[in-house]
Amino acid sequence: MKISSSTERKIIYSVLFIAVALPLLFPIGWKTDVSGYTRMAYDLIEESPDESVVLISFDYDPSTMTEIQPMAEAQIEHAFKRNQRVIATALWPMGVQMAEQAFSSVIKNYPDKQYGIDYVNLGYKVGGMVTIQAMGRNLSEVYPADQGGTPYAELPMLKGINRLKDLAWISSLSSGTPGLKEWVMVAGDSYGVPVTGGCTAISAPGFFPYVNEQRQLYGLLGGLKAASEYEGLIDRIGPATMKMDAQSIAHLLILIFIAIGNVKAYVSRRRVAQ
Amino acid sequence: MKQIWLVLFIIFFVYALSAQSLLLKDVPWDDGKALELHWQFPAVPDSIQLSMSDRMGNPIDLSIPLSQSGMQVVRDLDPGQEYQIQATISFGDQQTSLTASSKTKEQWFYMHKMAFLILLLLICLAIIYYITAARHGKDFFIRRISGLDSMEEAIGRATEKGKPILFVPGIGDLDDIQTIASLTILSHLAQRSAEYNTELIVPCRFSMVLSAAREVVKEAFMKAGRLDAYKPDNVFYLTDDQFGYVAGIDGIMLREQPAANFFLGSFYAESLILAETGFSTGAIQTAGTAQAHQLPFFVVSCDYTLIGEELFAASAYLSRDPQQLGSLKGHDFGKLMVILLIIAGVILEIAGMSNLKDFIAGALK
Amino acid sequence: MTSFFTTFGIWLSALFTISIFSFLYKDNPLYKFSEQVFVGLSAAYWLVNIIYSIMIPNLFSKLIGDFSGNLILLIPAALGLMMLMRIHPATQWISRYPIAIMIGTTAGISMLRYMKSDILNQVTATMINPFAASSTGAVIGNILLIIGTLCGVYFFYFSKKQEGFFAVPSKIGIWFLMISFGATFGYTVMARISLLIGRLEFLLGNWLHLIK
Amino acid sequence: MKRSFPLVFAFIVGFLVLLAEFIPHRPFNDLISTLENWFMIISGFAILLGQISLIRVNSQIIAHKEENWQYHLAGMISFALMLIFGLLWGMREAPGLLGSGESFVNQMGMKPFDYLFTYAYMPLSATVFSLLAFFIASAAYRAFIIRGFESNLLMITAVIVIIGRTSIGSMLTGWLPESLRFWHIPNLADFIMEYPNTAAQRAIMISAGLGIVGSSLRIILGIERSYLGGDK
Repeated sequence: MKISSSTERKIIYSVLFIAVALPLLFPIGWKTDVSGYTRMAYDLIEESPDESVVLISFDYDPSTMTEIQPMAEAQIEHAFKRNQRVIATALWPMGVQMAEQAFSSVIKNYPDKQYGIDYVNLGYKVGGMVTIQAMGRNLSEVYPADQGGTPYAELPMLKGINRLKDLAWISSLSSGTPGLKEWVMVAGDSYGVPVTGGCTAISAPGFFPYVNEQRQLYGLLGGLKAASEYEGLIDRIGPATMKMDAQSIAHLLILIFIAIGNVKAYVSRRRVAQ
Repeated sequence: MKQIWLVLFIIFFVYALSAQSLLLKDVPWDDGKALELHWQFPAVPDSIQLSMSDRMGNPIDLSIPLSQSGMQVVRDLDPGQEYQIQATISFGDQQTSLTASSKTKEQWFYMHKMAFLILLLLICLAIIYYITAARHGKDFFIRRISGLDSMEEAIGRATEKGKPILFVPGIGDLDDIQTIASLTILSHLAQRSAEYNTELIVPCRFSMVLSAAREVVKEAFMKAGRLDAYKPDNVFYLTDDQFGYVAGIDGIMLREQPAANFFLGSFYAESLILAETGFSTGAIQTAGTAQAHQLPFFVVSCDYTLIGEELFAASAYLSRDPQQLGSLKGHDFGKLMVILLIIAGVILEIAGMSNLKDFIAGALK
Repeated sequence: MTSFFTTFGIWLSALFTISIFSFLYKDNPLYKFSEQVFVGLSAAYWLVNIIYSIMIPNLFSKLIGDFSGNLILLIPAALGLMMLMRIHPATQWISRYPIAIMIGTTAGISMLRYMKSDILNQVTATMINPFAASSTGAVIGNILLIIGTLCGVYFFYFSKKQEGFFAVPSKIGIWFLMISFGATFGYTVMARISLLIGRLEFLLGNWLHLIK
Repeated sequence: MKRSFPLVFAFIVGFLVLLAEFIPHRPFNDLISTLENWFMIISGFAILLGQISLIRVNSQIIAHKEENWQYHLAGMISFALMLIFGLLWGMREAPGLLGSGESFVNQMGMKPFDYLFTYAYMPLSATVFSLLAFFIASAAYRAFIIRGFESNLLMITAVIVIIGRTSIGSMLTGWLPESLRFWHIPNLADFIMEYPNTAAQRAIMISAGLGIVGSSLRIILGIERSYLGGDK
């Protein structure tokens, strides 16, 4: 039997489509282990004092929101739980919309949290590393006003917060440049503010060297799996947890594809040898 | 005996009482915007009232924890100013007041950045030295890059089969150094293929890359003395769109069945599609990129892969351009330094000495 | 009750999602159309955001609010306008000044930050006593970490012929790189699958209401 | 002349940044602080420039009726639509030239600009990269063939990580006794990430970092000047 390569491709595409769709329609509810990196990020937020002001930078766009949006929601919820006040910023213009969506989804469970007192959305600034460095000197110079045009000085929760050093922790949710790397380099290594963060699974392996005893990075959430682990740690049944079954099945399928492909290649190589 | 204990106790108590102090001093090696406040009390006080002000009498917000001794840094002060503190400390119904004053001073160097400065200077000087030396005609040794071995093999195979060679200069624009490195390698490849009279196809994503690539290939054909064989249409623009570009190359690979594919330059998500199609056509594949995320896909589906810096090294190796060569040697100096530092550091750590580590980390007191 | 606009919006999203997926079958007009719409929307989004997030608060508001106090901002504004001169070939050379300032600043800052974070701090993070770890696993891990880093850096050292003894660390370095590429491979598979799950969840849930 | 002055500018600015890192004394910090704010504004213009040239390229394609010009026309129409919506009624909290478009917000639930973002931009952006899941699946079957020791090493690691980062990994070896916990697949995956992967990534980081230090130095010293573009 000889299948043309384009048919072969289409079969593979269909199988993957079904394999992902089925567990979404009929959830299984498998449990997963929590990795050390996720726990480290969790501990940083858990151990920061009440009432402290923290910053989450939304450095991603809708293309990776499936992976990163759950982290944003989980971290905001965790900060709210610990009574910390959250500043949202963005190094990517689309990040502002992502921040808005994340807040509006978490706020449903925390109706008493008020804009300006418990959280603010300062919005997007261009410039990446240079801009973070400027924030380290003076936040209000970089952000003269929030999204709606309210001056920096008139936002109650920002009183006494003049520069990055005044924050308890910074988390960069990042899917590229500028993002977590720039925050680690400037806010972490240069200004000494604890930095944690989340990124797409693709960039995660490249960030692990920063998680070391120099504390360049406090833990790391890498991809949807880490987001679901985090949701587990703060007892939240969130969007990431609901997708893990589909993720597991798809991984299994990819492995099966690799196995079949290798067997096929082995057989055809032997045939050639004979 | 009891009396001796009593006397000792009184002496100790008096000493402890006299030990109460409040000290304000400049933070050393800084921008003159902070002072250190040190305090030492005979016991944990019941309350502390602090008032701090500058010379004009403007108050400055300050509070310290109720503890027997400690240190706190007061920030956001003005450099070169005199500041004073008045403290009223009460133990039960007993009250003491203390004062302290000091002036902020700004210095000309951050002492904790000494190692940073020294090492940065060393690396920079090495790079400058090697570039200058290379420009003055000194030829430096660079080891053979094994990924480049494919070039002869690829040309050989293509000539034998009468099929073309496909060269993809990545999806970066001309401002990406990976694209520049890729074009340097293209120049070499074009020259060899001109010598062997093998067709070379170069699809480009950006118009800037296109004109640069045409220039490079034409020059290479000229060098090989085969300008007559140069076909400008073999170096062409495909599309600006990332996936459209890859789909186009896919089509070329399936239609033309090139004997060898070169994917050199900056690649993103599309690397996998290229490598897969190329693999299925059975071509000899050579890939190279500094994009660490994409390397795995190239490694599993290509015969040769230039990993990260190897791309730049290959470019310097082939071009012998003094600037590239000199920089590469300078970076090599840095790598050697890193290796030696790590080895020394690990040995010292095992021996229980962390001076070197602290010095580099800027934590040495 | 969901409004007409919400329902319409979800159908629009579904249409765009499916048009992009149609590329899997083959490159077709619907895909090309959606793709150009994406490019157009993205450009407009950037433009509008630059105006509202940078130009207005950091430049115009300051100048309008307190012109004499912010006179110095006229310099970056002028440099910015010089940047726009790049559009026309005849005036292109003017844009070299703002570009030089931007590139110079970026070069200075990246040099410092990469030196500190990616070189010095990585060196000190590798200066560890491997035997100080609590478990056997961690001791082995730390030894691997030191050897792997050293051999990995050596792999990228181009000034020495890698023959005989000198080929050994380079070989070990490649092994470590391969393990790391394997990990990246695994993580990439994970990431791509996650994105697909996100889209299918939208199609099956928000659009078709099949997910409870 | 047209080239050497900008090079001097780049040198001065770059050198100032370097000095300010090591000198706490005035006026360096204030200078750099000003420079950083200027940088932000100039970058804003640079992005404007990028978008403007994109429009120019597209309108040329449309004007010359080049291949696929109709699609580019559709792109430009959506560009104009989004831009006009944004300028007239603003986005999110920020009001536009005609105020905040309350009547739209009442009807559509959000401003027209945000509506286009949510229902057109977002699905498009999110879907493009999800295509890669399919490509990976097909490449897994057709191209990820093990050949030789090094690619074996790569594939074995990949398999451990792919299994280890799912629930299946947790279940597969969840029965292992406490003494053998190291071999539990999720733990094994964590071990790989923490040690060998970190070592290799650190090596890549160090050598790439040296490359960046080198190229920055060349830019500041004016040896590298290709960024100025134009004539050679």
